[in-house]
Amino acid sequence: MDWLRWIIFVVIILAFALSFVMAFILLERRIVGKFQLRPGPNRVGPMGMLQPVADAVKILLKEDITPAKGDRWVHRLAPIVAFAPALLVFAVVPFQGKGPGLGFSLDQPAALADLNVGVLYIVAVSSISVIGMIMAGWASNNKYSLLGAMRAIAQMVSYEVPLVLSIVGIVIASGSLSLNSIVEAQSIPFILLQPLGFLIYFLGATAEINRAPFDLLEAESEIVASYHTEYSGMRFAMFFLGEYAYALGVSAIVSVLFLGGYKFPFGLLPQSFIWFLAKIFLVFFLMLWVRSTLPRVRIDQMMAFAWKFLLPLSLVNLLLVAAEGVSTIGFGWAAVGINVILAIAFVVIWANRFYRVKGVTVG
Amino acid sequence: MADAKKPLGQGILKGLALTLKHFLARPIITVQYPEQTLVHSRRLRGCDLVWDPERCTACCTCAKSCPQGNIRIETRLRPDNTREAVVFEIDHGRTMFCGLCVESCPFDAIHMGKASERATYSRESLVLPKEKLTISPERQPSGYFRPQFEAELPPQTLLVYGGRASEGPAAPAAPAGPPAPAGATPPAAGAPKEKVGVK
Amino acid sequence: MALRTEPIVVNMGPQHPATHGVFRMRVTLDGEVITDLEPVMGYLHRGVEKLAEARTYTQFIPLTDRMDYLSSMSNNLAYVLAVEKLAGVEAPPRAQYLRVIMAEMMRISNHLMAVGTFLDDMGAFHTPLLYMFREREKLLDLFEMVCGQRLTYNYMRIGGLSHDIPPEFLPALKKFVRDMPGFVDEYDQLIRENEIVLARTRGVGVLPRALAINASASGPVLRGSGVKWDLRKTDPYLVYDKLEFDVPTGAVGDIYDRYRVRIEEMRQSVRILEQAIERLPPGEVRSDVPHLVHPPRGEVYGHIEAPKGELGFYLVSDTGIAPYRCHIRPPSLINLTALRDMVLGMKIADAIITLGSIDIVLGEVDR
Amino acid sequence: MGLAISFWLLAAAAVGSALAVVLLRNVFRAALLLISCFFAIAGLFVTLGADFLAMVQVLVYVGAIAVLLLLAIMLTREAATGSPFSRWRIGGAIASVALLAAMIAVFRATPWKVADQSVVLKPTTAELGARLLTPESGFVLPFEIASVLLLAAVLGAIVLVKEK
Repeated sequence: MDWLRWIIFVVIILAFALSFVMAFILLERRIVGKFQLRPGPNRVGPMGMLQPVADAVKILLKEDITPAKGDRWVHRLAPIVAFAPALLVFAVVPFQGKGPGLGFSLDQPAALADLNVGVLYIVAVSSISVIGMIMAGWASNNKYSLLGAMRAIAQMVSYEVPLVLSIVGIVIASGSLSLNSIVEAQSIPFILLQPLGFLIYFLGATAEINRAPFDLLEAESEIVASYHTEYSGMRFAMFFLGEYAYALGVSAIVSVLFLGGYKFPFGLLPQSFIWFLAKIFLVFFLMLWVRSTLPRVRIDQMMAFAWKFLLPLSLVNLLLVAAEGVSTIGFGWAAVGINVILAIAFVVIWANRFYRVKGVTVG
Repeated sequence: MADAKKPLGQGILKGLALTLKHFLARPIITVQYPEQTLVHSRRLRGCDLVWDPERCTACCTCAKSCPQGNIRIETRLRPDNTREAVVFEIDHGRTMFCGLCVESCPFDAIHMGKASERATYSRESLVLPKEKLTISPERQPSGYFRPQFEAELPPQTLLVYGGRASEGPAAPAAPAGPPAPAGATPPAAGAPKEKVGVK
Repeated sequence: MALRTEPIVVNMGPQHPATHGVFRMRVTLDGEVITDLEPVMGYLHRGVEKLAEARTYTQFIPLTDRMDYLSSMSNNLAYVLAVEKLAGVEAPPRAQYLRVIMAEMMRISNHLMAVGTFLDDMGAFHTPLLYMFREREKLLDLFEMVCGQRLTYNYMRIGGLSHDIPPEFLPALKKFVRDMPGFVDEYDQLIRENEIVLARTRGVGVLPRALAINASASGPVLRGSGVKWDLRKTDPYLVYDKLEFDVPTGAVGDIYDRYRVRIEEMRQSVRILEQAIERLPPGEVRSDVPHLVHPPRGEVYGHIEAPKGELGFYLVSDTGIAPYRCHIRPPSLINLTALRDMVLGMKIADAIITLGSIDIVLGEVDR
Repeated sequence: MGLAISFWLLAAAAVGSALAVVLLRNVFRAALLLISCFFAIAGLFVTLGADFLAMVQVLVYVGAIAVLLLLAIMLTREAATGSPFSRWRIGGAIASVALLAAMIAVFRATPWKVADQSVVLKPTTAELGARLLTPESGFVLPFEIASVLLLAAVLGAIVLVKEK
């Protein structure tokens, strides 16, 4: 009964995504608060756990405003276009693999659709959301929104390139585009096998979902709230939730691609979706940690970072992985040693070169 | 100036290490206000002015010293040739609590209050006539320019000492270097509400 | 078909998260590059100078609190020094030392706020700001202890101070002075060598030395441009000539230099505090000045090195109880005039942090 | 049955949005509808069992080309009120009719191979890769030429921008 399975998974994914997005909103505020020596929201419910609910209720009661001279229909559609891809990403994310796991056994991978082009699907779908941002920026008839949307385009188009190139390394190592096969292929987590790829993917993805230090898109000190300056109420909430849904999506994808998804590291414990969720939180914590420490980069620096730093490094990474694939080294522990050393060397050398060049970053 | 020769990325890593250290080791320094309160300064200029009709001779020095012209007094000659204030009115919505009236009063008849929670729903209710200006349990004078009150008030809690009182031998020796944890840890939900000091 | 691009005119403010109040900038942008910037001010104009003419000399002191509300004590000090000069009175030695202590505490507090909000403008999501607020709160506690309020102190009086300090003040201040260098080190660890901060601030918003002098800039903005000009040294008032401290200066005049100057000034202020506490003489804190001062006919300009720069009060007396004319030289306003020159050709994000690095308070700019 | 329904729905969506692209005055909305047209075509690829092609269609056309198109429109003044080139309307019409005629002629001349009725959904990626990159298939040279061409284009773009 395929359709029954689909319905069940749609429900699971919706419940998973929405509850995790709520949890992320709360966690972000609590964890960043802890980083800043304050407790964060702790008023509503036990330990502030109902804060997202209170926020949601408040935001739903707000008036839904459309700018008088804006493009009405585009303005209304934009949040939907921006939000929907965030949920679509989870369609191919495997929560648990085939076979026995912690607690129960499955006869096929626990994903809505284990697409054999899963990686491509994720890249394709996540590139859609920028259209929602552009629509919002355009339709708001607001200069901040327009500037934000233009930044969004520049950012998305630039970071897509190293992002995809770093995924190609994974695809070469695992020999498949299906996320489940990628997880299965990770007897050694790919973060060890391709540390450079992980770095590039993590930085690129941080930029793609507009999180610090690449949160230029919503640099509130510069362009107020960027493309959602003119949004309020429910429609603003969709942008807001969408952002966290992307953060969740990226955490999930990083866990799947680099951290071994639902597998416990080195197979010490049976596979389970619990490890997957734990890894998601770990990646998200990393993002929060970075966010609460680093200031924002400037737009030209960000573009330079994508094109002059990440892109060459991702090409190097690709070359390295391909060379290992065709040579006798393969993808074992020997490759781990070589890659870790080479990754550190490349990053240090290239970073020095990138940073010290006059006119690139230091004026 | 930062040294350009230092290995790259170490600045970011140092910052990350510091925030992680704070995340893991440092207690929360904010005071959870409704549950915890810090004791104010003994000289607090709270959002109150307290008037003592017994001592007031209706000399109007306070009204003259007020930069805002905010104290309204109408006086009357008593049969015994002294004066009394028939009307003594202060608009608490307009005063800036500079304390000049308290400072200038020759008979210690007007004091700063030590209350700090005086929100109301209407501006009109902030205009206090003389009946409402007198000392009452919730309108206590503070020690501002009134050493006789100052001595009786509890010592201020200071964040320099981690939210403890400002004097006495109990003031803890300073651990060298940063930082002084301040305030108690926030109460977990459901924990009994803790009162630091008095309101 | 000729390719031509049209500049966008973006109106930033008066309600904008990064303008530190109700400041407005009309920015002409070519893409992200600023081709023109026109500051528009006056949204917080309250006519403080005119109000002074309708107040006695003493009554005006609380109003000076409300100019630069982040360094009220320095405003008090500048004003009372000007009035004292006009009336020919002098504060007793203890009051002079206490005024130095207050002014330096105020400088630390103001610089903490300035650097914190400037990093906030840079997008450092409040973490440095909150670390700095931790110390600022301690200072505000101490201010509350001496004068009863945390923001609008109204502590200085003509001929001294309103009160002496309470006995528990000095131990607490000593503890603060002992701890503070460690905290400054902590801020340095967090941001000083951060590559993003360096990339954002070095060579950005440069105010060349000559321009800084011509624009009559003062305070950290001037010293960041490499001019060793500090009224505490060049025109000493109070007891600053008896205290040892250095005047930190920058080299290039960029945002990074201004930020470093502020951080170094905090260290110097701690030094001054240490010495002032040590030498604090006993005695009166208020000389015998009547409540209503009648200064002789004349005019006077009194200035101090406020945390933001040279804060001057120009007062004219017609022997009445109120100044005949009062004019204020606010450091924020004068420093702000150099903003346009600093940001032309920069990116819009640079303009924001340049504004942050000037450290303005709109209460003072518009008065 | 399901495939047929989705085919007709997607085809209608594709044609409808394509028509809207041409007929709408508001260029920005036209571009948005172009995106929906791309999506419909990606859907058509899926119904044909070309999953890889569908994903690439979304990735390249929606994620890159359409986005750049929107950027160009956003940088254009008065985009909402229509094209400033309307005076070339007649020439445009002639050119499009000629193009349409040529395409119809080519369609009619091509000997189309018709697949058997049952479309089997099986992974195509590996096969595509093999077709493109194995010597037997004979596409290696065109593939490499295409990549050299792209490289040349990239370099050309850099040279053009570099002048200042």
